[in-house]
Amino acid sequence: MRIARPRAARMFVAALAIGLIASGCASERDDDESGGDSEVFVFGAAGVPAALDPSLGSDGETFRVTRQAFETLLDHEPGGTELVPGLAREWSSNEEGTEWTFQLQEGVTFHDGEELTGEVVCQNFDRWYNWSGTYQNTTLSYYWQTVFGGFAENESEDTPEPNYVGCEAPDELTATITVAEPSANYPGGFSLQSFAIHSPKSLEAYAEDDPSGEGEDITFPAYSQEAGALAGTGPFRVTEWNKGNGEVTLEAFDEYWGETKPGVDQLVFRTIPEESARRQALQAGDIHGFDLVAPADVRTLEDEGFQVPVRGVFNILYLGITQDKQPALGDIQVRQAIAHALDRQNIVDTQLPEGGVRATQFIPDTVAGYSENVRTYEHDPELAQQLLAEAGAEDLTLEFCYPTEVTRPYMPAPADIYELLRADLEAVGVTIEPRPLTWNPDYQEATRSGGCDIYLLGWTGDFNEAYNFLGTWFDGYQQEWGFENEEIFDLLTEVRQEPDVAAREALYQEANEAIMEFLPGVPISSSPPSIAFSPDVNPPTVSPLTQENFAEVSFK
Amino acid sequence: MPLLSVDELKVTFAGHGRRATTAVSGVSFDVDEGQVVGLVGESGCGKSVTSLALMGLLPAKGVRVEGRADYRGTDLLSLSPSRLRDLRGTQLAMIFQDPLSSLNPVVPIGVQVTEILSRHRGLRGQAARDEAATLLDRVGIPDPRRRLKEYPHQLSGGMRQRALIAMAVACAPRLLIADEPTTALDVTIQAQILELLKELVDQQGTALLMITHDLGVVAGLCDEVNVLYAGKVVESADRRTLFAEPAHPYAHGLLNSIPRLDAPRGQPLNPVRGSINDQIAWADGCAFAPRCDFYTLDCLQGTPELGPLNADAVAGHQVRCVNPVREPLAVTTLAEVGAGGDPPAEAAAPKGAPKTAPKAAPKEETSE
Amino acid sequence: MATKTEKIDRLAELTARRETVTGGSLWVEAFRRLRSSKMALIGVAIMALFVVIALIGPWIAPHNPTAQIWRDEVFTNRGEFVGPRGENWLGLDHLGRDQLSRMLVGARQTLLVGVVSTVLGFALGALIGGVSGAALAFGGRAGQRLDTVLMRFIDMMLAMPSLLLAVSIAAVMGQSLTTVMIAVGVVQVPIFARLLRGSMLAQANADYVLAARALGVRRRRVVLGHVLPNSLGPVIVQSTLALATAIIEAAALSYLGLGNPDAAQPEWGVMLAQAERFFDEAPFMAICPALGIIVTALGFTLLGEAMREALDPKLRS
Amino acid sequence: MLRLVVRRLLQLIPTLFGLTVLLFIWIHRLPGGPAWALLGERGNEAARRQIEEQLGLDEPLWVQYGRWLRRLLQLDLGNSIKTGQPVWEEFTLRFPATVELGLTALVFAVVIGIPLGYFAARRRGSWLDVTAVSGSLVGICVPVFFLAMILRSIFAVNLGWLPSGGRLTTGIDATDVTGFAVLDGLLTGEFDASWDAVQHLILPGLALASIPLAVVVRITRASVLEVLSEDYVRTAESKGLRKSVVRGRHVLRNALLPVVTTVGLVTGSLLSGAVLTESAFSFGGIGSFIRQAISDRDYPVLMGFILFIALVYVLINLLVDLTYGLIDPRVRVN
Repeated sequence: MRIARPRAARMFVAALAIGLIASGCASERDDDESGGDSEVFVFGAAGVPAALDPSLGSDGETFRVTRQAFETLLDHEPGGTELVPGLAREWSSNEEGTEWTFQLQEGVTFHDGEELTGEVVCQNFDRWYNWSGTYQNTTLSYYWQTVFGGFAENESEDTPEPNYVGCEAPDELTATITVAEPSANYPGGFSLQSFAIHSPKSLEAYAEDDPSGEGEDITFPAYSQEAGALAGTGPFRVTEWNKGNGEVTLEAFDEYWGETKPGVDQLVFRTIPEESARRQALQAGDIHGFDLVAPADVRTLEDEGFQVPVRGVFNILYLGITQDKQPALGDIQVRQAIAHALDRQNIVDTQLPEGGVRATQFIPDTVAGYSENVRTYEHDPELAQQLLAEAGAEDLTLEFCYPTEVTRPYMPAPADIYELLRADLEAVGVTIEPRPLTWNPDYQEATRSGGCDIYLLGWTGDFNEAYNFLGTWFDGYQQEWGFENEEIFDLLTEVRQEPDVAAREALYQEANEAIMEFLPGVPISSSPPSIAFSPDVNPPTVSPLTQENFAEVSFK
Repeated sequence: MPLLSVDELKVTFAGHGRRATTAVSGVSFDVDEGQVVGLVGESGCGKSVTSLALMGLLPAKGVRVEGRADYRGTDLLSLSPSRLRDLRGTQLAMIFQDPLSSLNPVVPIGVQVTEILSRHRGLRGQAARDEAATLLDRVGIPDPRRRLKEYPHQLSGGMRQRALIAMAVACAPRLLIADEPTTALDVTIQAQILELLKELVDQQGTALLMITHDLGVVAGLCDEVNVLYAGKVVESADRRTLFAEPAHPYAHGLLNSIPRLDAPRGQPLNPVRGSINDQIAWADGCAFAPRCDFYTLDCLQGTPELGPLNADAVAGHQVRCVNPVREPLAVTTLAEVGAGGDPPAEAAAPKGAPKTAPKAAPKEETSE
Repeated sequence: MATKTEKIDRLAELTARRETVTGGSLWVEAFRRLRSSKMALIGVAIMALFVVIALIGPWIAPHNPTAQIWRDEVFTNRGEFVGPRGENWLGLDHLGRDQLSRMLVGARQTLLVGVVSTVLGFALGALIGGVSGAALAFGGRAGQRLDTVLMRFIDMMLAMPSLLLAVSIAAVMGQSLTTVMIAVGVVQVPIFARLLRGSMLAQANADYVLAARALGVRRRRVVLGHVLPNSLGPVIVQSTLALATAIIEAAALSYLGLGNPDAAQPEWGVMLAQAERFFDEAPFMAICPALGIIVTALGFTLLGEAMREALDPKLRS
Repeated sequence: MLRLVVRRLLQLIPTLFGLTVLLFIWIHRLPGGPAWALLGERGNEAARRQIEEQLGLDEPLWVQYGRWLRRLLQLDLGNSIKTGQPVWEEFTLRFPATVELGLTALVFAVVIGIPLGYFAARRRGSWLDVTAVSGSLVGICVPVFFLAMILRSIFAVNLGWLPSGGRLTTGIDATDVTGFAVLDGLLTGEFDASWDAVQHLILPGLALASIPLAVVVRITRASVLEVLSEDYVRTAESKGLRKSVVRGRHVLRNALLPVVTTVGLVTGSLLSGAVLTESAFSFGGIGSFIRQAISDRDYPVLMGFILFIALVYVLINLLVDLTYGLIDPRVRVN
């Protein structure tokens, strides 16, 4: 009873809509600044940000929001993938690529009035390095662990060894970051939102509340769930996160240091999970733009006068093949047969949004290291059948996994793409056992643990470095591929330690050729996720990395 | 002229998609001011339908009502619904068979009584409640004030029937129709209710149309009796005559079937054989023929007429039969059932029900 | 002078003639009412049509429903679809397959889902309901306790939003036609259980049962021989209605992406769910299966309602 | 009344215990774990192990249940694995939306349904009756999400009369007090906000109401028909009462009894519809949240939700019984 009564009481209250009493749990809200006259730009996002502190983020929805408020040492050229100065106006490294020195911009002020100095940069990096407890969990520190390895004191044997050594600030506007091993992740890694620079005041505030280490929960620290303490250097500053309505509100930051000053007073990211709901919200004028437009809607929107700028491609969709589950797949001829059986061009023509291209290798052509002379596999059913015959696998049966209820930037409609590929494979006499799985977690688990013969998966690059693609798959044995191939593995290990960019590019090309020779899977396509804006706004320069800068947005 | 004279009342049910069935096929009888007229017959013979037809309570759809029913010169059957509403409760009132189902379960007795007062006598608020209380008191409900607040399910069967009666007589109607008012009640209470009815009728000079299958009731109450069979009056006479010399085989059978207390043990009862179901359409002949001991082929020569038994018959003694029964019933029987002007159960209910009712009340409570 | 036999015959004849006028037994009556109700007729008509299509659909389908024959004519990425035309009366779907053929073949799957899941729900529900009804009515104290437990369980199932229940079932079992059937079927269980229990209790207090028990008829006989058979009426009616619900629930599951994945077995619910994405560009793609589902469901509902009214003694005027 | 509530809740406890045990086992049987749900594309085996370690998912089930129960006794439902926020907060965040939606649907169902059903019964066989009956039949047969789809594309997109989704127009002045957007507006005097919230409620409300409305219409109609044939109505008529009195006091009041029960049952089933409607109108309520939680294997959320549902269910039944008692004296006495 002691348990039931109070909760029951509260429930009862809620049920009767006398919420006042329950308001203990409801967040106070006040946005008087958003008076009618001020210009509000509303953008429809597909998902809710995980946190407002980019250091804890690992997904696009989080970064889309934080990117407007936090800036990184290095940045990408608008609409491109080349590294350009960010908070650092110059950067350089030593021969070995273990010491990275950044010359900071002058007169950069944080939202809370603090100044940007080399010291501040170091404080930020040291904070990440010294993370403990829940912070060391991959969900909170994914990018740190991938780019800089582990922490000062690792608490789990699953955490990698730290590659970060330390950071000095020889003078006001210089910061030097030292790492143990050179890596292909540098300097590209410094452009990741996760390593955006926070105000020192904020850092103190963060230190106040640790994520509840209590027992078994992984909890985002309270500060990262509200506007409060967060202060970056970006053109906007976060003023409110209304979780009830799934809205994050940002205000223009008047003392912004950069050239592109914010074009609107207020920027709102509203979460609208349903694809069609997003479109209709735009059509109904409730929002001024949204990302991940369904390919089918692009034409309709354009006809209705909406702007649908085409992004460059920076992702790859591939047909994964698990070799050690189904022995036949270990046979190169069978894999080639599959490659020849697939009519990938048809997918590009009928399924993918404008700008989509058929892939010839595991990286898009926008990435340095793309090779023109990899072995290609044309659509050729006869050849495919012949190859199968030679391999003695005429009556091949494959379990084909595909994800349901999800759309990915590289894969607008998984079920449809599966359908098309299935038809192709069955056309050459392969029997297909469909195995649809919900994207999270079933599909992830099944594919990663090598539970499927063939499956659809893809990748969107974080920064312009082929390793960011190839490294994630082929740097060693992985269950999802289930093959051993020293040549490929060695190439990638070599390239990882190669400090020289030019040298790396050559190695990547070599690797790509080797990979396409061995054909561990079939790269299908690269396609840009479409983004749409209402006619009455000047949209931002669209970016292949989906790193649009909303400061560029303004009303016509 | 009579208060109410029913002439060739005919009620036909034509349910959707089903063939028409005639419930009442031409019933005629008169009711004079202050007179108590009985409408007797076994269940399914059309008694209740007749009463409902007179009150205009039959559903509008799927029912065809023909004939005339002159009440003080106006034909009830052709009255507009609204005029009828005004008559009901004031001029005509009705008491129903099952008191429980006839009372609204979710409305306090008080309201159910006062609503009629406010409708017809313009009584409101306290005045209405006082009047209701006096009414309940008159029908012998103890502690009326409290009862007013109670709900039907809190009352005993007898109480409920009394309440119904209270509503019926609330506006001193000229004609009161009682449809099997006692069948749902215990014998002891039956007697009290009948007594009460009789008294009220006497006091108000209200005419009472008593619909029943119970000859005991008839004997105790009625001046005139109409025996119904298959939707037609087969015999009508004043009580004494009917009980003395029932001419129609059916009426004869009915009276004969009453078990006699003084009958020697082992003597067989003699019920009317067969059931209401084995009958033939009046058009083809006498509906009773199949069950009739005196049946001849003549019975099947079309509908027999309702007419005087014979020249020397008692005035108003009419019968619908080709070859009526001649020999009267054993006189002793009559003495028992008919001769006495009082109900057989008289002993059970001493005179002046109202005064004695409070005494009776507890008895009833226990009977629930 | 007429002979006795003549008299009898004459009477018999006339009596017989009259019999036809008055109504017969409850069931005969019910059936007559059913026949006379337009609702029922329409319902039966729709049902018949649906079943026929379900049976012969695959043979009358003009094209292979799963072959992407016209895949090069449909461009979902440009919102270019092929509507009804001579070759394909109902147009093509988003992968260049013939809609009409898919509708025809899909009818079978749809019917299958409806029937199997309903049967499942009926069986389980009837079992639980029957047991607890019998237990409560004739099981004494222990029976009461059993009944309480079972009913608590049923209550909770009722409390759990049916769709979420189905979703979680689908999550456990992985996606397949069977999953859909089971998920939808399980959702029906509590309804059937409560219904049967209810009407059994009503029957248990009926005079004839009391009489039977007074006569010392063994409990099992009473329950199985009298109570159960007489209680099934409403449950059977419910199953007709349940069929309709099942078809709709199945569609809802597909909408949530948990429908039958196997493209070799087109199913209306899945078709509708897939077409939803292209509603603005190609409404016909959604409307065909939608209408299919609505009309079919309507058919079953109409029949069920008509049956209920026919059997309901209260509504017999 | 309070005693009644308390008794009901006491009765609930053993059931809840059994239920939670069952469900704990059930949902932990869901294949895959929350780890992958958290990691998505970028996950790997090591990370998965790390997470499950931290969540204590590697321990035996009964230990985990024990832990959960212990926290429950401290009135702590734990934190959502996916969002990392306290489950209770997640609920109070989304519950109001669903309640608003549900109430709107109920209001539609009752305010339209009862009169419609009543008049349909009174004019049995008339065009009104026919349309009401057939309409309600169709209403039951249209898949909710399809209806939502149609409504949205007609009224929001093509006609532009109503918003296409969400709870409030972005940027409107709305102070969040209780989480009930409409109520808040009234409390804080921001009536435009209330009005805005109402507009956002109409379409999803209608979509969600379709089935309850149909049910209410049919039950009311049937029940009125039945009551019309009752003896006490005949009695009332025999008293020559005015039509209004007979219909109001004697017919309608009795006819409402079954309707009340039905409304109660329907309310329970609203949550199912909410799952579809909320996702169709991106109306951030509890329905879509739970649906997500299931596929995310967000154990604490699911467990919390079960308790929550059980309580809501009991409360609804309680309310039904109380209302019933108000109308029907027979129940009141017993």
